[in-house]
Amino acid sequence: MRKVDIVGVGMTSFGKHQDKSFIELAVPPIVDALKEANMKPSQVEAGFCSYALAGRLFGAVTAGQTILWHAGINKVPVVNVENACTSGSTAFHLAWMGIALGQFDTAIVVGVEKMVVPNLGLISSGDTEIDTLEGLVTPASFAMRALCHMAEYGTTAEQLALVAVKNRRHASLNQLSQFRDPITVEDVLRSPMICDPLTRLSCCPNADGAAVVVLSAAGRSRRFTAKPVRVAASVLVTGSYENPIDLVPWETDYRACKKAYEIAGLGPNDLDVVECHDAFTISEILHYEAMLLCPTGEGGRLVETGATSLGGTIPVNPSGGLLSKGHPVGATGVAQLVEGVRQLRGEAGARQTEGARVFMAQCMGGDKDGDARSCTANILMNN
Amino acid sequence: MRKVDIVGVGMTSFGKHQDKSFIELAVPPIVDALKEANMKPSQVEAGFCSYALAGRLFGAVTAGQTILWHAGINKVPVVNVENACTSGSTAFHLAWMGIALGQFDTAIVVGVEKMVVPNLGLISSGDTEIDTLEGLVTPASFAMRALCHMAEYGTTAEQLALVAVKNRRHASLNQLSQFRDPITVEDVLRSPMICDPLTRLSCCPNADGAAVVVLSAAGRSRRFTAKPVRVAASVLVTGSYENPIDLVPWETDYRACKKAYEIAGLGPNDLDVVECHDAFTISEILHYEAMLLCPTGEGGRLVETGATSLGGTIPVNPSGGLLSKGHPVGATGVAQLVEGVRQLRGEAGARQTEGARVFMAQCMGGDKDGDARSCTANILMNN
Amino acid sequence: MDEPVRDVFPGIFEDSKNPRLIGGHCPGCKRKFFPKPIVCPYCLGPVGATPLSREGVIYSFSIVRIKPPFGLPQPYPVGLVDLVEDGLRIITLLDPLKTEGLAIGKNVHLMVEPLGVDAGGQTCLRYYFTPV
Amino acid sequence: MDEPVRDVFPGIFEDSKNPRLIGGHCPGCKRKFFPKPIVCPYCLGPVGATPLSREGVIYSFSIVRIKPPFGLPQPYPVGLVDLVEDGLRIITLLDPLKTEGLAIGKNVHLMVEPLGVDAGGQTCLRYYFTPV
Ligand SMILES: [Zn+2]
Ligand SMILES: [Zn+2]
Repeated sequence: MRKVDIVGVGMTSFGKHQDKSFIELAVPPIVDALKEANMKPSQVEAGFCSYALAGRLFGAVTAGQTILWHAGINKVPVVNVENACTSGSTAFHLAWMGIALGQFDTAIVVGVEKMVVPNLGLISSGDTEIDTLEGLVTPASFAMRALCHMAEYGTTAEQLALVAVKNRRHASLNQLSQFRDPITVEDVLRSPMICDPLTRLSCCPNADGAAVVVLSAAGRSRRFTAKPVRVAASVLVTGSYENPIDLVPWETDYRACKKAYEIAGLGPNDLDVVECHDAFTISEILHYEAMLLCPTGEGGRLVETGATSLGGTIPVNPSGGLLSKGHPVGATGVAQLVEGVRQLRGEAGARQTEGARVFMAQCMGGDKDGDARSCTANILMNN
Repeated sequence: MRKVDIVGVGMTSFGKHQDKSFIELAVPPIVDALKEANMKPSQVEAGFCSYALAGRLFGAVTAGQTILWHAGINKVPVVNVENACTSGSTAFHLAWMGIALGQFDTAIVVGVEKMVVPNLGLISSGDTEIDTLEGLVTPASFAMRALCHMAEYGTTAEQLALVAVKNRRHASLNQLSQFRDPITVEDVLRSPMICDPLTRLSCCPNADGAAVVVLSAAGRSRRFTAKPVRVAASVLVTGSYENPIDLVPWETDYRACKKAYEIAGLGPNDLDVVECHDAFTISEILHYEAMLLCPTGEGGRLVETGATSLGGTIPVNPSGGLLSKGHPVGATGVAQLVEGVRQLRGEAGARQTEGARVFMAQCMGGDKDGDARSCTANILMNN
Repeated sequence: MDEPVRDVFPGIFEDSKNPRLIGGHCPGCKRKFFPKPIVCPYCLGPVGATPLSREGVIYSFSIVRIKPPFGLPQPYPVGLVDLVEDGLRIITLLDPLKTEGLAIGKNVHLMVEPLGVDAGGQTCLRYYFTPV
Repeated sequence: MDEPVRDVFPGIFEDSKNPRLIGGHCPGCKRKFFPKPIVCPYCLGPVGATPLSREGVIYSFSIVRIKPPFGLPQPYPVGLVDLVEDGLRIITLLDPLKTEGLAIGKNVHLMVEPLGVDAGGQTCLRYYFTPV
């Protein structure tokens, strides 16, 4: 298996882009990423595009081909990928796989979503699924996880809120984040209740956004950039959906992260900086535990220690996370990798983790029977 | 690169399945395909599911994970693929790639679509694209190709109609086809005009349907079946979108087929039986030419000779094609491969091509600027 | 005469005086499921229909306070309920009139009543669990 | 006063007495495009706006007889038209009042009129080509 490097990245700000269509949103970060990689469009050998809602919202089909054409990429294989919140990280996984195994030498991954639209409605696991018909909205399934975590491990509402406070503090250092004004624990707790115990500020907002990663076989990556970032592991799994299933700990999450550590030959102590899927405050706490940043049940206390803040032992979501940036579903998983690359290159400005060498991105999506339908774990490192 | 075999197939009839949900439709052919392959669900190492419209119609996200869970497949990587009419053949391409390159040893491909619904509307290249807003419906773009072909090469309306007549005759031998009653050239010409010169019987109907293929690394395929079918080539390309573009000949189509022949080390004379993307009568004629079954411009005369009929030198669309079966978008590309496997195994019953050893499936989809956004060519053979 | 009110989803409960959810049972694996799967995911064999226990215990829950989907009341509670007899943990609506006093471990039992609308916007019968 | 009728898509034509389609022009590659792309697909450089020729030649066409989208007349013709001066072949609506006598090679010129509705269902201005 060949080694694979990321040689260029680009992303839009996340937020409202009312003046731009879904297609228009995606093109500038492709141009930026190709420039960074010093790569011509004709040197891109495959394209993977992820969007999860544009079919429903805009009747989009094969949109990746149109997007890539706008950036001069044609003739090569192009695949559109949908894997709920992991759409972007799944597209990345496929691009990585194709290069690692020798099918092509370069590839581009484009994640994009336009969600700040009047007709969005509630995002659920499918309009005709019984869970949905019985009232299971996405925040409720995470609220139930939060309640279990609180009951089982003594996690407090304040600890949950600290996740949002920390990520907003990080976001204040990230121009690309939708929300950047600092908030307090009180702000989080007093914001309107969405699904007990999760308040509005405990849930990630919607956003429009696009993010791009350009990959190359490691043997060629220095032709494109002086600062290639190595893909040390790329893992995609689906849920076990056992019944009865425990909401905490989250077996699928642990399984994905464990597999990534094994492939990379690394452990949690090797990580310098992390982005994880903080769709809700409780999510980040669960993901700490699955990534083995702390023992099961200790996630609430971990955020309290400051360990996961910038300047702490293992900063999590230096970008501000989904809680501050917002969550343009198809773009999210790619944007995490963009942040990782910038951290590893030392280009993260005021939110730089000093000397970061190893980064992990964890992403999850798609509810089913109390489990996730998809979970990805990608480890990047300097080399 | 490892060799890859198809070790099991399954499909529903194509047509109206009003009693079944999108999910329910997909599960029985998975069970059939696994049984055929004598493979346990736990032996399936990766899943690729294709659907192009279910997000729009049913709010489906990560539906492949749910479908595969119903057939006992969990924990492994699952990817949902959308590539317009080539969604299914793209999912197949990814599964083939992952096995060929050693990422996994077995994989399942599930193509499914439920389209016979009241709210379907017109399928276009995207609701907000200028071409769509200017009235370009899909049959019109093929009607324009037909007009060019008639003007440039003297192809007649009768020759176009013969494609539908031939495919319906084939369909009369296929219990899984939606329409099976023979039709005449007059029937085709006198059916209501859709887009001049294409009449209703010149256009494929909608359908619900699902089709499944199970793949294995060739080294292991005899554990699963006594009749493995080899994947000799799997090709995915996107359009060139050059402007001005010629509607005929169709460069993208030629390019995909040529690449497949090169990879397989075969040529058109080696083919025994073919399925191609006859969404419209003119399509099949164009695809004859791209597959080099005849010189450019001779497609209309080729169908007239009977060469592409069952019993002819190179039967095309023995299944009845999209024109008779209907076109459940996400399933179509997989169903072509199911027919190919049955032909190569000698299990096609009354529509069997005697001694078939080499099969090609050509599929195309997604209109953009007079080109296709995606084209696949897959060659299967006995070994 | 009025048309009978439809079920929120066909075939998932019996609406009698003592309503029962209809799950699946695999005679080979001896496993139960809710809802009834198309085939048994463990052995791919056929699955029979089986009525499930009316009595449950709350495993977890939340109260949904945002604008409700499917014409449900605002707020409404939703939960994961253990059907102890059946060894199943199922996602279910909880009694919208009893959002107070819900707790993990609380005993609940099954109700089927007209509540909200179905995916097509028609008034329908829904199952929910209410505190005992 | 009535609100002005919107364009079917923003920025793709000038609606004056002598309407012009607005394409893109890459100063680096000297290529023209319609519609104007976000960047030049050949060099990724910025693309300027440029008015295109009003005169075209039909490359191919069809008459759409099914239920029309966007409130267009039934039937309506659609075509690929060569803007010979610009070296572009573009997809366009043709004059719905002139479905007879269309032919490959026929000269056509650009019109902009209120015709049908936009993606939001509002009456809008559309461009089409009509036989000379
Ligand atoms: Zn069983
Ligand atoms: Zn240029």
